Amino acid sequence: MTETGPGTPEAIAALTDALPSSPPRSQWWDVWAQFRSHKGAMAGAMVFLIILLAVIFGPWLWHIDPGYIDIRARNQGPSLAHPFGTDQLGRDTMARMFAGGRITMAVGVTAMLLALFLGSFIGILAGYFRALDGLLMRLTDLFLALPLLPLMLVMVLLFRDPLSAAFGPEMGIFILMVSAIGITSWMPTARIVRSDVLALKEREFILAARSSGTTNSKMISRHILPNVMSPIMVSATLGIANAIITESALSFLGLGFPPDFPTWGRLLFDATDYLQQYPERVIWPGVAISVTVLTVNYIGDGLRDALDPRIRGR
Amino acid sequence: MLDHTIADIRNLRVEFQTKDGPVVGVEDVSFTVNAGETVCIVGESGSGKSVSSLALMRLIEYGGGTIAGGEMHFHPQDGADIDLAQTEQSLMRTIRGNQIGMIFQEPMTALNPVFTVERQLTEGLRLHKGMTKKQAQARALELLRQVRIPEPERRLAQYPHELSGGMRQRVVIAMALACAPRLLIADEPTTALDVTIQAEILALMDRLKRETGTAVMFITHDMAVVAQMADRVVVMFRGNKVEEGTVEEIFERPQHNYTKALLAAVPKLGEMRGKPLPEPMRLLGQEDQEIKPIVGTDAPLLTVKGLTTRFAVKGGFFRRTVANVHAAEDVSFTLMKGRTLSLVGESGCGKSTVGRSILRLVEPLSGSVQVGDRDIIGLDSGDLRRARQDMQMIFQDPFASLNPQMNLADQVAEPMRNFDTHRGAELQARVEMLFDRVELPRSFMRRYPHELSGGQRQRVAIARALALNPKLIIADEAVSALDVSVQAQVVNLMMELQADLGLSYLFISHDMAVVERVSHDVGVMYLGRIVEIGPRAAVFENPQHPYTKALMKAVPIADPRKRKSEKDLNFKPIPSPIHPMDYAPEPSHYREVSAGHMVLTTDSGY
Amino acid sequence: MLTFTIRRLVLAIPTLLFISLVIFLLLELAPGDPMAQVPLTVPPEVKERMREALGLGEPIYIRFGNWLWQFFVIEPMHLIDVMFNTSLAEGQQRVISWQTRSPVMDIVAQRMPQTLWVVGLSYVVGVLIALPIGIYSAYKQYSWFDQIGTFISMVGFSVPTFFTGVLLIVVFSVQLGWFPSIYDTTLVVEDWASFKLQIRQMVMPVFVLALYNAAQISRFMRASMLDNLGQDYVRTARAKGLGERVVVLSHVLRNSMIPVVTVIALGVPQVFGGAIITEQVFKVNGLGALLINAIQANDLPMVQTLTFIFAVLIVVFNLIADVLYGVLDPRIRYD
Amino acid sequence: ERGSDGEVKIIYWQAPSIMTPYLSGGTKDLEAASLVLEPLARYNETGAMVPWLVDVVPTVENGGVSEDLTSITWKLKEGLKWSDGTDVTSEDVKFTWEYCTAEGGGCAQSEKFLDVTDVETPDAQTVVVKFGVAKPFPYGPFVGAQSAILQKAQFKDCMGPKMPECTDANFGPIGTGPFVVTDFRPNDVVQLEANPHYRDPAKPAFAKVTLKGGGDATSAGRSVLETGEYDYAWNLQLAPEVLANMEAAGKGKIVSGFGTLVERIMVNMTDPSASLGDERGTAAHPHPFLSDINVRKALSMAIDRALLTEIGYGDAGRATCNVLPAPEIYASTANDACLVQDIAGANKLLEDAGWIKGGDGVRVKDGVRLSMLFQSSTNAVRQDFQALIKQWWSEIGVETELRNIDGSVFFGGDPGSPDTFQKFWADVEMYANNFDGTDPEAYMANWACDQAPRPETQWQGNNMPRFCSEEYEALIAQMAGTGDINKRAELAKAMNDMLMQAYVIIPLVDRGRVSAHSNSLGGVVLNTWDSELWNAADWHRMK
Ligand SMILES: Nc1ncnc2c1ncn2[C@@H]1O[C@H](COP(=O)(O)OP(=O)(O)OP(=O)(O)O)[C@@H](O)[C@H]1O
Ligand SMILES: Nc1ncnc2c1ncn2[C@@H]1O[C@H](COP(=O)(O)OP(=O)(O)OP(=O)(O)O)[C@@H](O)[C@H]1O
Ligand SMILES: [Mg+2]
Ligand SMILES: [Mg+2]
Repeated sequence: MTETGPGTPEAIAALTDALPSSPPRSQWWDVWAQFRSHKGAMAGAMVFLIILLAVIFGPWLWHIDPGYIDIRARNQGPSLAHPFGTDQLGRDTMARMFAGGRITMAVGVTAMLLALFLGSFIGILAGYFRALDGLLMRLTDLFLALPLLPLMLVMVLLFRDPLSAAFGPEMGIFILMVSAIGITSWMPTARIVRSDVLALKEREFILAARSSGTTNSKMISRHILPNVMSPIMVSATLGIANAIITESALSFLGLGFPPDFPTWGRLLFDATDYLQQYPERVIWPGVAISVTVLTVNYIGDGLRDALDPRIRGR
Repeated sequence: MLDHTIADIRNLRVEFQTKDGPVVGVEDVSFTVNAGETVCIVGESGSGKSVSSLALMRLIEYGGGTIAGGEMHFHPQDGADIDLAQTEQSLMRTIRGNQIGMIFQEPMTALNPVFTVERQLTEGLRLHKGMTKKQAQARALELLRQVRIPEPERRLAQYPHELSGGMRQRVVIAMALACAPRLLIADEPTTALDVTIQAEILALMDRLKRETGTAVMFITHDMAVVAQMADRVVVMFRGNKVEEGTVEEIFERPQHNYTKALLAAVPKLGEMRGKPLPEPMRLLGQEDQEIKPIVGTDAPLLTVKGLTTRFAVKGGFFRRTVANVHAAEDVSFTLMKGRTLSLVGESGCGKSTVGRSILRLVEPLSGSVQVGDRDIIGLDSGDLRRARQDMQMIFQDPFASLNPQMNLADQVAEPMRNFDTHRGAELQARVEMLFDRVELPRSFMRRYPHELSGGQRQRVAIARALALNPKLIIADEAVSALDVSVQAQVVNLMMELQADLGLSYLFISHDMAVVERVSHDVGVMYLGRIVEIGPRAAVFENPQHPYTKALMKAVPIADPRKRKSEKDLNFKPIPSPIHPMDYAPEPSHYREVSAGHMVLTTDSGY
Repeated sequence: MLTFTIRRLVLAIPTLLFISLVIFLLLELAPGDPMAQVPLTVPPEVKERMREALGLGEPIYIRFGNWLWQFFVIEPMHLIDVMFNTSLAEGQQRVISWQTRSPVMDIVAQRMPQTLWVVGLSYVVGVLIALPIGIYSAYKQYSWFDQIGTFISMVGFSVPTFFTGVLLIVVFSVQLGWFPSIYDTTLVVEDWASFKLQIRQMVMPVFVLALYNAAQISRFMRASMLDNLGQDYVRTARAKGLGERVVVLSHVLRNSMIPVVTVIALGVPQVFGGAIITEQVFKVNGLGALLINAIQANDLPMVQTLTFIFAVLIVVFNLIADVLYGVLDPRIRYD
Repeated sequence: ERGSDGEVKIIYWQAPSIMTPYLSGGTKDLEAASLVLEPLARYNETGAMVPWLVDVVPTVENGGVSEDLTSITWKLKEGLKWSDGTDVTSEDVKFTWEYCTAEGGGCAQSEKFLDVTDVETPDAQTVVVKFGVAKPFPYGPFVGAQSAILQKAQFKDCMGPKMPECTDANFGPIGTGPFVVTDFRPNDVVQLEANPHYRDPAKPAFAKVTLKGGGDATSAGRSVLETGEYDYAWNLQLAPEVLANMEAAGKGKIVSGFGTLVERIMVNMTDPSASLGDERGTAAHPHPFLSDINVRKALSMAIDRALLTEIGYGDAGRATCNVLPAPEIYASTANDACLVQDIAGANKLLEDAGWIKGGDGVRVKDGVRLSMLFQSSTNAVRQDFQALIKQWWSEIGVETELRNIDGSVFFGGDPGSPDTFQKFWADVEMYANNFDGTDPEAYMANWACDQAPRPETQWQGNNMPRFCSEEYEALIAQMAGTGDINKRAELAKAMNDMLMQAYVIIPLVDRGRVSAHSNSLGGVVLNTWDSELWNAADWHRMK
């Protein structure tokens, strides 16, 4: 055996781990720092914020009532009085874009959140509890197989009146729409989350948590959920676009908001008939929808990177 | 031995572009490798060993690195001189795999999971040597024979996941050897493997070097392996070469402090000969260390009787159980308060299964487990959860057993939150105390697992295991994946805690030197059964069972003068633990050799 | 693998029966009436009589039972009759559409060709363009190609097809006159000229749908490639001296396809029923248009049969996805 | 010359699903069938009856109709042949009656044969239709596109419950019309070729007809007017400016004509509030404020019908103040004051009636707010109308919530659905209706008390406003017994005026039919009283 000489500071240093130079930071600060460094995500977040502010505060700055019909001012192009022009009844397009944006954004975001919640919930339950797996996956098949339109008709039939009575007509329809879209679009999320949870369950830290007496509910909230955020993020991106488009289709079929309620999808649909005469009319809602979806996509990309501590550490 | 330089690396510098600016992976490294010679590169984790070898292959560019300076001369034959630092990638392609072969650090993931062994083996041959499919197949078969894979014809058609870890590693080696390279780079090829397979592979590489004159660059941090293999040794530290010399020089006259510290941290089998009780290691730089044997008590804490655990193999139309994996078969032992019982054995022999069955993380088929006066097997899920307060587990893999998304304070606090033993400030205080206890700075509490080195992570896992003041800790390969220097610290810490708190450990490991250091008693497992059990001194100094003897022989010794020759090693492939449903194994019968030293007399399959 | 497949198929039967029952109850509950398109001038009593003639008066379980019997027993017998010139189903009541009073399956068979030509082909085209885009975007992550690809696919995903379709018609049919705006389902491809016609009328609907499909699949492909490009075996492949093309297109692609194949397979059933708007815009009148038409006319047997067929497709493609998964990934073995 | 002009392509944005008028009464199906099946007599573009498979239309004057109005005798043309070459006989005519009235069959046109007790066939050319009661208007059976003649040989095994099973016959009926079906794809496309046995050897000019269905009105119009892919597009209910723009492309022409279709608002006279439970929307509870005629009148006065017409229909509509706007002799002029919008007058009327504007601009009286739910079916023009009307009503202090419902539900009549137009669980609703042919008797009888939809009738019935007046009942009874055409016209006008002056129906627009044909298609005569394709035999390619 080798004789060891007296220790020097360097030798000791070799045995303790080198301290990292940067000071420790809180998790959210880290997430934010990583997010900030993602150019696309930052740009996306900025634009999204601008859109959000515009639809929230726009109506306060732009006083024209979106429902006001000025029949003499029909079909006008952009002008000072109507920066985005007017529609076939002389309603101000800019005011309608603001008002429509509020509803579209509210529906898009809420329905997406609902779908995410349902999808993650069912996906996690199915993945985590073996006994529930078969049942829940068949349920997913069932929902995938359900025809959307009759389902919506039934929902309207059963719930419109009670909801309107409870929350007032507009809120009632809003709840109905959001739940309808949410209920019919959670399935892909559930599938993806489930397969991730199945893989995650085999990981050793889950076993470690179990051995230290973690209960199932704590296990899911502390260990499973944070680790399946990445697929949930992707679903969020695709979900918001899906919600916006479904909403417009439903409104058009008369299953959604009252007809004088503008939404972006509806504005786009209505404008499609006038594509040749007044092409600018499709541009506003079309661009608004695309830009919103794009920004959400970039935000999702950024968040996904930022929420992953391994990437964050790099 | 040909004295012809194959590779000559001068002042290599490698940088990585990261978001926080350039990071230096290797600062300044120079060394040469000669034909027919094995150069071992050792050093702490993160010192730039892998980066150097990747730079030599010019694969570092694909990982985001750049060769920022230095020269890498490669002489495939006399006279030829290529500076690899400047070569075009297109020319590199004709060198990689052809004249330089590489065995990667992680054998489990180095193979493409979706292609057959044949396809992966012949790819390079057909590309570089222009062989036809038939010729390449013949050569592949020959290679597999060379690396001593049983039934090579069958292996060719198999996929990587159908092979055991040792076989996979041998396939990787065969791949690296396929085109008979002039230089073979082996990056920690055996770290993840257990001793028997490691010994086989080391023997194989040594033979190849001797027979073909290939130059070998062998990267490792295991000093015992270095002692076995090396002709010359290069010691690296923080991106620099700090020392170079022949293997005897390095082991006998280390110059640099780091080298000395490294050697001091290596546990050596046989060090404890004559000492019946375990004691902590003496570490360099910790002069005030008090080395005291740990006595323990004679009161039984954990009594396991006839523990049997099987995993069902399902199949058929209705997913019925068609066969069973007999992972643990009639296992019995007793662990006393304040003492350590080690379980050793080959990979897959059922060590982890025994550990997990005790905690009922897998449900045992039969047998009894008594902790204190509680019968674990009979508990319902609520009582079981409460019973786990007394017994905690440290898992095999520190990387895997921490939640990557949770900060460390929360992970350590989790068991206490689960049982609501402490709250608020009290909880905070206890977490801080635990961090102090395992010698982690308190600033680490807000960190995430990926921000820690492997050793630090293992200490977090230990802190978590201690949080509830358990009586029993099951340490499943708690130190196997660690760097020697870190390993020594962790081992000492565990023993210190045992001395202070009177903990009992069930210590699961395949590293015989560490086991010798820490245990009071040792059980040797083979194919789900304990083949030999008894006081550590008795089992190590007087092994009775043939498997125990083979195992002891396979352990490499960190002394270049005590090399093992290939003919000492005599391995049999492990028989399958899978048996049909109607297979009824015999119960285990033991013969007492000396006080408490038992040897299995039933047929164990060895 | 075979037993796995059979087992799954056997298990699928109760699932499908349950699904069909739920669909049936849902349709029962949904408002609407097969007489909705009859002009208001026809008096209510007459409508009532027409309704009765459709069998609407029977209790619900009898109607469901009838449907089951007709769909699972008589329709297959009829198929055998057609194929082998037998007369097993002679005189038996088949599933009859309320709207057209003709056997539902005949109409479904009639709609198949255009559905496959347009919707099926667009899916194939979508996949074929999505894969290279996904692969290249991942290989050159954050390059301009990747950025533009991301941009186009997100726009392609977010702009509804009712708009892109009309836009294409206005530009290419009205302004340029290159392609017809209305799909001719009666066109028989028998020579070069009719083949050219067929191609011309397919270009726009296929493009619109392919863009939408490609957008989604390319995102998945890119993500999967990114995951695999960082794996160790890629380095091993490079260390063997393999060229980049072989490394990416053979080693990485095969692995990356594993999750993507699932996505692609699971997308197929949705494609059959989900191209409703595009079919309407170009008047392709495939299965999607058939379904929406039937729903609007409250043609329960038709809706029930179609949705059930889609449910079967969903279950079958689920299974195909699993089987393909097993084929591509040797680690997964179902037995 | 027959078959010399090649192919004509027609597009119907609602695709035909069946080729007989007896199984589906949908307009699209009737019109498609009219290319093949023909009635004994039909209406021309002016609404006059013209002989078709007969030489003269029987009347009392020419002795064809018996004095007591209980029988009518038709004499088939000589030498009429089915498209399979066999002769058309009176047996076929008689069979058609039997077919439609057979037990257990859901014949859509059985109304046409109401009160027919027997059809006699004294000889192969002669058909005598016997009625059980005196029929002042005996032209129900075998007249118009709804009541075309079927071939007995083809349909004799398809009676009663077997009606739907004869798919081949239902999809490819043998007829006397100018064309024969060669390929029928339900809800997609119908292909026909010239009938080789058509009675006029020079007709039809076209050898082939393709009738494509599906899509929407916009794209149908585009395919005729802008791309020129099709020759004829049916029912282009589009915003006038969109149509004008399409026509400007120069590939085709828009044709329009007026019938009896009136877009109207129905006013609910009963209380639809949900709190009433089972009695919701029944005569037991009068509407809280719409039962006040001043309110109803004010609602009507506030509407600018001319503007609605201009925006929604352009030249294809005219503002109207009558629910019965045509034919000429039935059209009243007594209500034309409504053509001018009078917001101020409406405000004054409400003010005088005690409806006072509250702080939010909505009028209130005795705690009742003028707040309404306004429902209609889903249709771009209707939604524009709703928006406009909502604004006008808000100007007179009436608050309106809008709702649009999918047509299949709204018109579906499902008693389980709260959204049908019959149930009318709203305060006002808007839709369009018309009547078959030219006789308004049945139409005006829609507003009889017992026609009110209510739970006992499973919510069926045509009296949506639940209007009920003894006086009106008396007029209905009187009309049923009157044979003289002028007398009948007076009665009809009186009924119309009574409804109008009670303001239970607020007529808006007399809607014309708009269709388009390509410049090269000749012979198109738009007919709103019968099938649009009624004279397809005369269509030809212009050189
Ligand atoms: N892709 C990379 N990007 C940034 N830094 C890297 C990258 N790869 C390696 N490094 C850094 O280069 C240094 C040398 O790493 P290397 O992998 O060579 O260590 P090693 O000596 O092989 O350690 P081990 O024994 O753990 O394998 C480390 O500090 C590491 O953080
Ligand atoms: N969940 C499981 N299902 C089926 N077989 C299993 C399972 N876990 C372990 N096995 C099998 O049981 C046997 C014993 O495994 P175990 O993990 O206990 O080995 P070990 O001694 O801990 O090996 P190592 O040194 O590699 O950790 C092996 O053959 C293994 O394949
Ligand atoms: Mg390394
Ligand atoms: Mg283990």
